[in-house]
Amino acid sequence: MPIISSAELQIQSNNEFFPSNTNVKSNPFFKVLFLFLCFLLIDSPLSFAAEDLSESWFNPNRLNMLIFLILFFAVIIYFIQRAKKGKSLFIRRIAGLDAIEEAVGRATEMGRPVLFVPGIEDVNQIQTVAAMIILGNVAKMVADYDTPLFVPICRPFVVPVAEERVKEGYAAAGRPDAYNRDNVRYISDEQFAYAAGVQGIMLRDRPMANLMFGSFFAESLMLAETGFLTGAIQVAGTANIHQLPFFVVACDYTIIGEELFATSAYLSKEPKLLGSLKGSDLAKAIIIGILALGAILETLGITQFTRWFFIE
Amino acid sequence: MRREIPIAICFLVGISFILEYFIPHEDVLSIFETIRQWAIIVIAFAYVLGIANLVRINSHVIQRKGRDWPYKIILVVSLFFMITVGIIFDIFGIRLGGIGEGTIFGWVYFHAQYPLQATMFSLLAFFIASAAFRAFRIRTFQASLLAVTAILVMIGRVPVGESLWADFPDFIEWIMNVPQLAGKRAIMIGAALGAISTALKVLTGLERTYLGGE
Amino acid sequence: MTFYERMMNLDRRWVYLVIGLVVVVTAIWSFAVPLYVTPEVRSVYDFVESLVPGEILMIGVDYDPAALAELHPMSYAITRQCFAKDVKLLLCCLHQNGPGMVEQVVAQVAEEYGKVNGVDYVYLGYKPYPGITILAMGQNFRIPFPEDYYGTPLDSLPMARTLTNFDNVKAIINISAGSGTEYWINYANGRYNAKLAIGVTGVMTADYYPFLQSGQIFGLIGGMKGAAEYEYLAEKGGYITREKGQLWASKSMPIQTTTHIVIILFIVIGNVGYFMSKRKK
Amino acid sequence: MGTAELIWNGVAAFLVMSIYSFLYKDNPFYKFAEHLVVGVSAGYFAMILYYNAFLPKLINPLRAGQYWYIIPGILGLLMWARFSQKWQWLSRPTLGFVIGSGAGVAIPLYLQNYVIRQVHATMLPIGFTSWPLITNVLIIIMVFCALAYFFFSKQHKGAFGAAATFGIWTLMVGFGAGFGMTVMGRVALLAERVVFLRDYFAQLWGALF
Repeated sequence: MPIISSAELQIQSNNEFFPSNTNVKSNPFFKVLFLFLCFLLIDSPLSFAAEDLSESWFNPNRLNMLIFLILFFAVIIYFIQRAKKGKSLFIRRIAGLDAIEEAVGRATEMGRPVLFVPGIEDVNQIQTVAAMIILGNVAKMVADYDTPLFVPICRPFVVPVAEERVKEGYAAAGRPDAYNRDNVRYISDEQFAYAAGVQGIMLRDRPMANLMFGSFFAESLMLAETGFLTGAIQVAGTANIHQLPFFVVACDYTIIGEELFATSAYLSKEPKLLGSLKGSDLAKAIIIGILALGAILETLGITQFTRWFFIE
Repeated sequence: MRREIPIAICFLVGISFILEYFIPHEDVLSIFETIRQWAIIVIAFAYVLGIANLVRINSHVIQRKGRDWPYKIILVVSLFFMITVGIIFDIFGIRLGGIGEGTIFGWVYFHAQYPLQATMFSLLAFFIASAAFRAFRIRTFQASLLAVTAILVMIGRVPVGESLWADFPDFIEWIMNVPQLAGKRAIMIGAALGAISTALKVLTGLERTYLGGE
Repeated sequence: MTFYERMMNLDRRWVYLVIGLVVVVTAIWSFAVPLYVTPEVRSVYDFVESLVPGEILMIGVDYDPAALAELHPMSYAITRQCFAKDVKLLLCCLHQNGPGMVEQVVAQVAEEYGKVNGVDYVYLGYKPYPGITILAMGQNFRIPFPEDYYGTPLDSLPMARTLTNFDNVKAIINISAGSGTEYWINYANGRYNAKLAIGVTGVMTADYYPFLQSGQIFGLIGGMKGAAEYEYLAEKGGYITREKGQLWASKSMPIQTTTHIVIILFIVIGNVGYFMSKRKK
Repeated sequence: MGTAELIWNGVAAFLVMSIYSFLYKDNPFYKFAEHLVVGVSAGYFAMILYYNAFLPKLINPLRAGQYWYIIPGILGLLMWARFSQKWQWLSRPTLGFVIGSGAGVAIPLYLQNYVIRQVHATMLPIGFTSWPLITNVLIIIMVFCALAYFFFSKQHKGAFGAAATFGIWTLMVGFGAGFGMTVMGRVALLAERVVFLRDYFAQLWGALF
């Protein structure tokens, strides 16, 4: 049942960019980081003068954004390539994954349906894409058992993607026959009409596992409270900060912010894509370094460093 | 080819939108503006798929006389009723057709859809109370932090706070501006990095599961 | 089941019943409550106060009737304040269920102050997809809105003739109940540098403090309480009066007070039950 | 108030109470209201897209001779290939277009608004001599610890684990605050509905007696 074996995770205890475990001097990333920080200590060239840019081909005030963007892309791609080459990357197990497996496992044990709610935003929202990646893997978990997987949908554009993901999940588990197209249901674009429809499924189909991943708004608490009422195990994940309190209060397990994307990376077909988690971790480490340095320099009255992070 | 072309399109469109961020030239901006308008059109076409899905699934239930089938008839009829009075009447120039005030569509909106939506929304007043009652138990330290902060902020949102302690509103401001803000900021930074790397994987075709199987 | 266990596992329907009763009862017997004005609300009020006659303020009204209770008081108070000061208004609505409602607000207040459509205010109307629409408005209001809400071409409206994009308005106040606010911050402020303040529902308020602190928005009116604070300032400034029934949010504060107290009591009851039944074991 | 309006408002009041009946338990009235709201709102959205997207953004430009609008028209039509099992792969270019444009627009803006701007706003002068400076220290420490919680390549153990735990406490305080801030708005919605029902019954009473 576990979708990712520990072999795939390539667990290894040493870490690449934490000084406690590696030799700082020999680590290429510390060199890059050091050079980068030195570079930023040069006075920022961004003048933010109010000039007319409607005829020019580059916005000089966004030079800093260009540098940060290229740097971040490079880090992500570098780690993905590294993972592809088979270098071991340690990634801790994400608790949210266990929660999903446990919920689905319990539902299939009891022969009750699984409900997957992919948020209420369109497929051009990254959170919805992440939800779709998770959906395919949930379908794979459910496929072996004859329990239905209901996917109510709020935006028509998500319907084809969800259908494909579920179908593919069932096929990957060797049960293409078990796929029922009628279980991927478009309900309504209107937020509360959608919530009413999903509540209806919860009350009458009595799913045992409610998985809610994606971009949620006010309907989050309606779904989570109704789900609680029906006694389902609920796992929710969103990067919409305003709805996290309600999921935390009413669900059994909540996947917070970046963990949603991490979970989807874990579950995506290629475990190698986990390299991106490593890249994003390095970015966070750099951000912490920058914040500390920035605060110290700001305290000393040196503002040129901070100015690099100013965006008009 | 069935996968490469879509991925190529995804990549090209995505990269050009990233580049557009750095190009202030007005000609470029107006081209991109047009492309953004295209996205709206494409999404409008997809709506037909949504309606078809809704009608297909519900008519299956009605045909089989499945559970709650009479209610499914209400659903399908109300859907087609809205489309008929909104578009068909308008095309044939029948009075009270179209949308806006003074049309059948408008009446249904103001006397059925709006009250239904607003009432669904207001159910949250009850749900938030029952969720608070059930979940805010001082079981663990984390749960206590959650519960105590919620109660303090709730007191601070109503004038009771000031009568208990004159500086209460300032204290709530402090909670909002220090721990609340710091937590949000960290989630925001992390989630944005996660979203950007997911977006990058999608653009470069490393993550292509959304396209479905062969 | 012991008394304490029953206290802890009270059926949710009792909670619902008590909440419902408290709201109904307080809706009938009202009482006055005092208020404290937060700086983030005051800064919006002070900004509008600083505008001189003839200057243009833009208001993006992005909510539907479902959020009317919290946000209408803000729209009314700000619109009244502007018209009383002869500040011109540019309005648009980026929520699909809102356009008719916004029209009612602006038409009603314009009539109170004898303001003329096209001269003293322009109402652009509705377009779907807020992000795309806001980006387009940053270029030129005419891209998404070649005509105003009433179908008049923008160029034939005297006030709109001089308007190109966000550069022509002093600031934007976005009153919103949805994700539209993110787009206003990201695009109108982020991309086009427009000065921005927001009025949002209570649930969204906490989310926007980081933007307030980082200076992306200069003011924040949060939910019913923020609206009540704004009404308090507007009443002191003489823009709205209690006698004409123009203070909505302030009137709803008693209901808020009682309901909050009841919910806190329920939490206390739950915890007492929890501790006592644990101690017995 | 005319009889017609009284009846229409009566319909609205009936629907409002049908929804509230759900609070007791699921029942035929709620089922009726639920299916009605789904059907009506789906039809409503069809209208909105027809009048606000399809007509003005596609048909009118095409009529005006802007033939390049045929491109989104074709991309849109390709979505309809989903109706056929055999040809449904044709819808993929459209999918690529929509997802690509969403991702492309999001990347620079997420980096700008949720990362760089937030980093800039957190680089605050620190110290222990005055309360605002101490508050700044607290903000920075809390941001660090909460970020530590989101590290995936290190086990939450030892000093790092302690930081991550403090980080999750910070998040919990934030969530509690978010919850507390919201109660008011939700109650406001209920109050608005109660006032609607009160006014309606007052009118009904006046009309009947």
